[in-house]
Amino acid sequence: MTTYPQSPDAPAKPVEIVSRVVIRFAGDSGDGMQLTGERFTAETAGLGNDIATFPDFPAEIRAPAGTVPGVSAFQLQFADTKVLTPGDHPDVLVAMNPAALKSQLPITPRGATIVLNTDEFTRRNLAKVGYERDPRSDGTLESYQVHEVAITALTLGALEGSGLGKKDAERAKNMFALGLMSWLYNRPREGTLRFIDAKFAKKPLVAAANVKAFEAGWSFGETTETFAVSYEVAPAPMPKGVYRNITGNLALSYGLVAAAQKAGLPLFLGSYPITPASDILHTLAGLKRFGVRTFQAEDEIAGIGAALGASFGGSLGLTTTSGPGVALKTETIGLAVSLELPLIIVDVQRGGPSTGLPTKTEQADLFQAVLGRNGESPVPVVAPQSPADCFDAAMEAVRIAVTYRTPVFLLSDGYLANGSEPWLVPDAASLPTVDPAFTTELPEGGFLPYSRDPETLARPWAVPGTPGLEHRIGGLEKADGTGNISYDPANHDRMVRLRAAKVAGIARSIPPLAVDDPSGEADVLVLGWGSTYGPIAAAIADIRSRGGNVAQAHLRHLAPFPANTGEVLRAYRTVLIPEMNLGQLSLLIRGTFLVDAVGFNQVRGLPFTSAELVDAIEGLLGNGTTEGSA
Amino acid sequence: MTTYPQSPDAPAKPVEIVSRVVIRFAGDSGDGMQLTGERFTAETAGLGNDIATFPDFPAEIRAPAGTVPGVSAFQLQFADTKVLTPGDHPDVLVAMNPAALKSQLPITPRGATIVLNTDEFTRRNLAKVGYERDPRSDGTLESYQVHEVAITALTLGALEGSGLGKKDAERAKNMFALGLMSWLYNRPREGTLRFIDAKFAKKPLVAAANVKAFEAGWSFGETTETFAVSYEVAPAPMPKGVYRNITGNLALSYGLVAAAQKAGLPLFLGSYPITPASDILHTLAGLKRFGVRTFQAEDEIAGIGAALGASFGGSLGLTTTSGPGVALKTETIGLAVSLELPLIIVDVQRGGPSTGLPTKTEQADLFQAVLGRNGESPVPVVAPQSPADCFDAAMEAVRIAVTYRTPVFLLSDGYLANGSEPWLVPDAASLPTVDPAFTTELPEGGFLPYSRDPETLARPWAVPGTPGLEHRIGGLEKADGTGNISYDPANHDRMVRLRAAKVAGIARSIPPLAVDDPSGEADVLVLGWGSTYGPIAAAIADIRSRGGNVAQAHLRHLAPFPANTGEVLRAYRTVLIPEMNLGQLSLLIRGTFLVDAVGFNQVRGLPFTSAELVDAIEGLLGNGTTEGSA
Amino acid sequence: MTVDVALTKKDFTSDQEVRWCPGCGDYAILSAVQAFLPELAIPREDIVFISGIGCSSRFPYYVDTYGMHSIHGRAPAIASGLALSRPDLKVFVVTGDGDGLSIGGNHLLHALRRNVNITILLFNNRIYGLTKGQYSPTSEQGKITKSTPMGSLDNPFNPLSLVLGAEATFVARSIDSDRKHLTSVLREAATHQGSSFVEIYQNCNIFNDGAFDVLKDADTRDAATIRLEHGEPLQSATQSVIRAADGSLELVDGLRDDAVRHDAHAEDPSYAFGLSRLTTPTPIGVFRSVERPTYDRLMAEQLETARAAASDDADGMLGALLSGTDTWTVA
Amino acid sequence: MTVDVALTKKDFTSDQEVRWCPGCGDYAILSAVQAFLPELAIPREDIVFISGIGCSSRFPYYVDTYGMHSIHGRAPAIASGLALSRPDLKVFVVTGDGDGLSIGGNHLLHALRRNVNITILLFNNRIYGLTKGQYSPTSEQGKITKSTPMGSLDNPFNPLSLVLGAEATFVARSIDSDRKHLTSVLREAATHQGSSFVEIYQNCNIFNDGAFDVLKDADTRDAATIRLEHGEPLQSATQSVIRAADGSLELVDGLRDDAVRHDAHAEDPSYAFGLSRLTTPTPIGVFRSVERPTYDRLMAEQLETARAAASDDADGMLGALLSGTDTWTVA
Ligand SMILES: Cc1ncc(C[n+]2csc(CCOP(=O)(O)OP(=O)(O)O)c2C)c(N)n1
Ligand SMILES: Cc1ncc(C[n+]2csc(CCOP(=O)(O)OP(=O)(O)O)c2C)c(N)n1
Ligand code: SF4
Ligand code: SF4
Ligand SMILES: [Mg+2]
Ligand SMILES: [Mg+2]
Repeated sequence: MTTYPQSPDAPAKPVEIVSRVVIRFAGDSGDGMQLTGERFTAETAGLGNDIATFPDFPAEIRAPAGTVPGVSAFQLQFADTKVLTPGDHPDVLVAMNPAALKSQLPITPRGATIVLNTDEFTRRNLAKVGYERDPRSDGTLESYQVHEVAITALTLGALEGSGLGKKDAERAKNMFALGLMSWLYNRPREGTLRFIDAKFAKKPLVAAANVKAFEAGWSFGETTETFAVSYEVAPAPMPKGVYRNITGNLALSYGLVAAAQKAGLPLFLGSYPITPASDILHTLAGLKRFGVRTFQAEDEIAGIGAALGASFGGSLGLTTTSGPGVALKTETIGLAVSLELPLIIVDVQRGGPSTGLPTKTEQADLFQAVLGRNGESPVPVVAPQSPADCFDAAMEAVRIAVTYRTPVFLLSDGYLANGSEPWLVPDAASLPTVDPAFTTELPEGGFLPYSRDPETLARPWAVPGTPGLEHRIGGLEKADGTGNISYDPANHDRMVRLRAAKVAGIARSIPPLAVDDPSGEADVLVLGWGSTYGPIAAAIADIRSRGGNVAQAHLRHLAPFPANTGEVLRAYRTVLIPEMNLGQLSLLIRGTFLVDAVGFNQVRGLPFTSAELVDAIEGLLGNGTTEGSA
Repeated sequence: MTTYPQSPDAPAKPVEIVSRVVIRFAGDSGDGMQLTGERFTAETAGLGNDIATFPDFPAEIRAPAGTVPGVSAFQLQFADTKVLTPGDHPDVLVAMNPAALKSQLPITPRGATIVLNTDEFTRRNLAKVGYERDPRSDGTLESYQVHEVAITALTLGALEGSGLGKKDAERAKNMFALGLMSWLYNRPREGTLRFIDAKFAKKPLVAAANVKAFEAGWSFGETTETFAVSYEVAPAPMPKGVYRNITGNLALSYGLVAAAQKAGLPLFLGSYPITPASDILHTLAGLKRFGVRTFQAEDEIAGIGAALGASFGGSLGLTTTSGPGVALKTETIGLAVSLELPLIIVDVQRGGPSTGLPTKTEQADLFQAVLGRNGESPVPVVAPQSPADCFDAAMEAVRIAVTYRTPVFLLSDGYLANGSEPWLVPDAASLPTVDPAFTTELPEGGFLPYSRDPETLARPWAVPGTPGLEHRIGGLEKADGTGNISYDPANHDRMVRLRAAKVAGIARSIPPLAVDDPSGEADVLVLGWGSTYGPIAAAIADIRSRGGNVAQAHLRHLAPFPANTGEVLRAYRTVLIPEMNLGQLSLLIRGTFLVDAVGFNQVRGLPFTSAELVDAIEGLLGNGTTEGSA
Repeated sequence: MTVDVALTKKDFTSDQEVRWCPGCGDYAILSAVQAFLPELAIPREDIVFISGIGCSSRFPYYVDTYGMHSIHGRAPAIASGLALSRPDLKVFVVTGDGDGLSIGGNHLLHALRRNVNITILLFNNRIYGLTKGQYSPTSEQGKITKSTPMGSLDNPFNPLSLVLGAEATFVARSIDSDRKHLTSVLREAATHQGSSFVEIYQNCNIFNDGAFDVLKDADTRDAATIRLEHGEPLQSATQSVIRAADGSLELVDGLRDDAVRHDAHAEDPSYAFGLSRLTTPTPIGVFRSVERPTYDRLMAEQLETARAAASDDADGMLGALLSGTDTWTVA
Repeated sequence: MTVDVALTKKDFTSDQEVRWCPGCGDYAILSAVQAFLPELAIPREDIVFISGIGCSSRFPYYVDTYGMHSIHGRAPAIASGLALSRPDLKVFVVTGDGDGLSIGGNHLLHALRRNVNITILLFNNRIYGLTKGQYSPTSEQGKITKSTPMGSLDNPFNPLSLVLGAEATFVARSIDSDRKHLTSVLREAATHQGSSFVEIYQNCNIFNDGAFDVLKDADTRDAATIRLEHGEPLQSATQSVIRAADGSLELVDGLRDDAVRHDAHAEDPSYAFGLSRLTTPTPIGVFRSVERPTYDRLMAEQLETARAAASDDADGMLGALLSGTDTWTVA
């Protein structure tokens, strides 16, 4: 940390420069912690720090106040260098009540700063979460830097005469906390003040109260003696351009809208709400000006059915869901495979099996996406690796679906969906396009709905309304070429292989699997997919910073794999596959390439910490260096 | 062939003894070929031959008369030695019309005997199937032994004065054909005569006509000069006991009824009709006297839901379907995994993807059964290897489900379902039992619905109606022990691993994978699963009969694999896995055991012929002998 | 969406061999539909038939328009997506009593309540034909079938009561063999704005032969049916329907002057519902036909409103969306 | 199935923390049900609550009987299997407007037509609570929610019309906050033989607050509701329902002598259907309650018949089955 001299109009207290900070806001579900975290993120993003965020909230709408299951948390990491994860553990914990303290303490490392709302530490509230004694005084917090702040009382004090009742006034206490943290980290205030004005435009009293609470928090930091210094985090070096902060669900929605527009196809979403995918429906429902149609169906089956019907009609059919919803869509995905029509199936994975852990993240739908259908039913699978990457992954999914006339899985997860990071906003005009290449004229020799493009093996897409190309398609096996029903054994074998070859052939259109192995001397390769990218990269950066050599590769395409995958894997002594499941990619990789990949598996509903991954990787490196010495 | 002297009351014509015969009856869907085949099978079984049958019919109820898609066929092989398949190709083809001839000729080897119903070879009928010239006279049948019989006319003639109209009389022509073939192979007549009487008990005119037609066919063989000799196939040496002929669907139904009775559990079937599984519903619906409840639900989801509800109530819940139905049941199977209740899911596989080839066989639902669910959702999978073996496989599925409190897949297929073979009827009293071990008393220390048996990891099964054990279960993640909702990360990881360990632990209760390798010198192992057993065993027998060495192993358990599987596989230079899919077991075996198994794959909707398998295996043996010489 | 050159039945006959059992009622319906389609004066390419699975659901293969033979029960959902995204098309759904009322019941009812612009033809043979004869949700209680050797236990649905309970705007019934009646019902159904539902009694001569004979046989049919005509009295050949004191519809002998006059356009579905409860004699014709905004029109309007407020510069609009309101620049 | 020791509300309160939002209408329903259950005089172990997914579907966790929190929409199917295989149990289904009418609509309607012996409580808050506020099949058209920022397009279901169209034998409606009324409806529903369906208007104070305020507020509720009592006139505090000339139910001002008298036992569902179309004022109470053989009883009878004809020697019977009639012996 560097203390640097104050500029004249700088705050009265000294400012320390720090490189990276992890803050965790935790409080009751009703305390507005998500909003607080999001606002702090927005302020921080505007400063040019790199950031990653991780909202962590319960499945209940409002679990009983003051209980551990009712705690809602928001964690973010920001830094003056690349940020790959929201941080393993908070440097600063803001705990709005005893439940928040109790639930978050296990993940808060000794030495961390804890800001407590002391007003909530009543005997009753303590008892509610099983604190027999007050943790503030029984030694529990001994090794932490604790700041006890009467946040509720101070908020109420600030709002006296605001015209709000006590209950309403109290609700502004998250703004007090935000103000305090904004001061502590020297965040700009204007954005938040503007945000409050906009949000409560119709309730000026509330708006004014929130502003006052925010300012009271700020002043509290500046004036009281609780905090001796404040901190600053310099901007991170980032490529030039215009940035915004974006969550995975939003980036994914925008990627689909952009891809559809670039393909000249109207987007049609048939969906049924389910956590953590619902926000995609909500976002797209607000984008009718882009010609996006959203249809909240009676269930998942109708959702995908409607999307498939729309694809038949020449729209880009899309359906969004999570694991249990995919289960229901299975039969219709099989139909789409047989019909060979473009269709995007977004699966925002959550904890399973069954209803499982609806608000937690997991990667355990990979088998379902790649293999989970009756019959030989190949479907390409694409996965984003970070919240902002959801945009590119969505565009890639659309490219494949439209080019190859096939349903495509886009496998996101709860961590990507709600997490956020800065995104270099692309130039709309230069986004890639994909040509739907509708058949519009009767070809010479007649129209064959199941003829194939020699390069892609894609069949023609001729939509109702096109004169002369009237045809019927269905889920019974079709004769090669004509598409008429055929029970011929040889034809069935041919069609099964053609469909498989078409999907396998997509590998020719995707970039080879890239390996990050700067030293060229690594003998361990860490292979990941999906949202584990950040933690893996952070772990590897950490290991390399201490002189270790380890290579990283990350799969965007889970089916088919990039053409060089086997080659890449075989170049390393050991392949480690960390997954938030019991080893699904591992089985596919082992089975496909006969490589003795080792899994590192956790199914905790939480992203990996990079520290866990460092341990796992170093364990293998250790093996490497002691090779032959056993 | 041996001609042996006639006994005094034997037919006038010489009788030749043959060892094995493959007959194929083929005609219009309305011609009653299935019935004909079944009757011939019954007569043949009674003679003590070993038999295997293969009905092969179209998806339509009655496809247009006289067309190729409308042809319905029934093939059987019978012999004086072990019969493993219905035969690759017919020795005798009975073709009731030009469509039957046209469609079956490609699979009928030169030199075979063909019995034609010449009455149907009209110009119009020939044209309908695209015969420009009459195949009887244009040389097409040159290399066959053709018997032209005016079956229709002869039948009508025999029934003159029977009181039946022409149309009804004509319908008896399949009995003429049956009579003729019964004479030709010296089958006993009594069974068929009794059968006809029973079947048409309410229509004596029709019964009499059918008997007459049958006898006319018999006499025709005996008296006309068309057939110079008749044949006899001696009984096959078989273990002592009482035998019956049985189809896979029937054996499977009986296995479930027997297992339920032996477990003291009422069987509850929740099902929705679908080919080729519907007959199980039909059979069980007729077994109410065994306390079997059958519920034809509104769809597959309700079918399995009702079954699961019944399991919750202490019945043995069962649902029966085919691939598209499994797709719909996926979500509920996940719930059953989470609830840890016994449940049997029968999947009679058919050609896919999607609606596919409803009446054809395939093995392409293996991925779906083993891996096709959201989340980590392990389900044991058991597969029968022959029609009669469906009985034992069903009993085994019930044992696992009840012992381990888990849904279990029973993976049959269309070939097993409708095919038949002789079955040594087991003694009902000595069938194995399984103890549901209901918890009926409040255990000391309270009832923990998610406590576990230390050996099996099974949880208690305490059913409504048991005082003091009231509890609630559901699809959200449960706390280890109590079963209360838990969002705790460590608990989730523990529960996911517990469920996986429970299913993996089933391997301890199943026999090791047995290898048939009489010489002990084979270096190629053929590994199969499900209905490919017969063709593989036939192929291997053939190879061995010619001095080749090849080992065979067949998996009854697809999840978990027997404990010694890896060891077995690694003992062979080459492992060949023939499957009626694109390599599903192959991927699982390769991924699990890192063995470079080679697939032999066909997706033709038909069982393998043993000749194809011989080629495939010998190709590998060849490699073996030329090893090092390349 | 109108054509100059008059089309004929032949134009709507595809080159696929029809594969129903000889004598199946589906043939008559197919023929009636093919003969009726030219009347609509809609080009073939603008017509789509979507079906589920079942004997009836083979229908689309035989009509030379666009078509999809989808999966069991899902045709209304698929058709909804098509009709919503392509309001320029004329979309038909063909389904069976199993396909449409058993596995697909929910989709059917939701499509009807939404009033999506599709014409639904439900071939009711009171049996599962394609799977060879199990009872269906319209089979009479006690029916002996393959899956119910001691008789079925289920009380059947009355399809028309069911769809009326689901807010259907157009509800009708006809019979496979009565080409003239069927055609007139098809005409009204196909030109109705919104969802129309037509139950067509269809004979399955293999598994449920003669189910509707009393409505077809020359000697019984006139007494067994009430032919619904808007404004005309509710009467069979021998009986009349009058309004009982308690408000219910009552069947009385004779052709009476006080017979209730049919009102297909009653806003309140209660009247049509009451009518749907009459079974012997069986009313055939249009039970209900009322106007309500269609889902696809409402959706199109929202899109238009949203687009009207939007810019013409597609990339500009997309750029603005991607940037959002909270950006910063790294220079 | 009756108990000696009287049970109390406390006996039906499980040890699980209730996790609805403070102020949610579900609390009142839970409390009313728990208080009512002792009345049934059925031991706790013979009672089962089965639910789907939704806020409402958390219900079983809180009632100290057997219970299952299943998956979205499937509770009626699961409960059917349980009730059919265990006619000795009292089975309740708890569902929501999304769970029961959207994804689970088909199962609900089929259970009702079959008349399986289950008591279905549908908590209608006209919104998806658990997924945080999308519109549901009972949301009014034009509703602005997270998934319909420009207003929903769907015409809602009328749940009671829908279930009446599906042949339901018991149909009622009540309100979360009216403990007395709710209890009386629960009583009739729970003792009905066969499927009973109760729609309970439930306030979601987070996503659809006040949806039923007019039926609850002391100053509006009497005029806004018609309390149904068998044999009593159909009247709100200020209006009466009379039979119009065309047979329909008509609302008129004042408490009139010619008000229609409620007949909950009318065989023909047309009367109850007509009643279900009245929305302002809103009828609450039992719309329809008629007897029809229950599915589980019919099933049990078939089993008994079949067993009566069978032998007592279980192994002997099984042996005969396995052998069939066509055996041969290899000696
Ligand atoms: C998911 C699924 N379940 C079951 C089936 C089997 N199946 C095909 S059609 C059918 C019922 C047909 O009855 P209906 O809809 O009345 O049509 P019909 O054949 O009588 O015209 C069934 C159960 C299937 N194809 N797919
Ligand atoms: C298969 C599946 N689809 C979707 C969901 C998400 N989901 C859970 S509850 C619910 C709707 C809840 O609405 P409602 O039934 O009205 O219950 P409420 O929460 O309002 O009581 C949805 C869409 C799910 N859990 N499972
Ligand atoms: S089974 Fe019945 S419905 Fe199907 S084609 Fe044959 S006659 Fe028609
Ligand atoms: S979201 Fe609504 S229905 Fe759900 S618990 Fe909260 S108030 Fe109740
Ligand atoms: Mg039918
Ligand atoms: Mg609701």
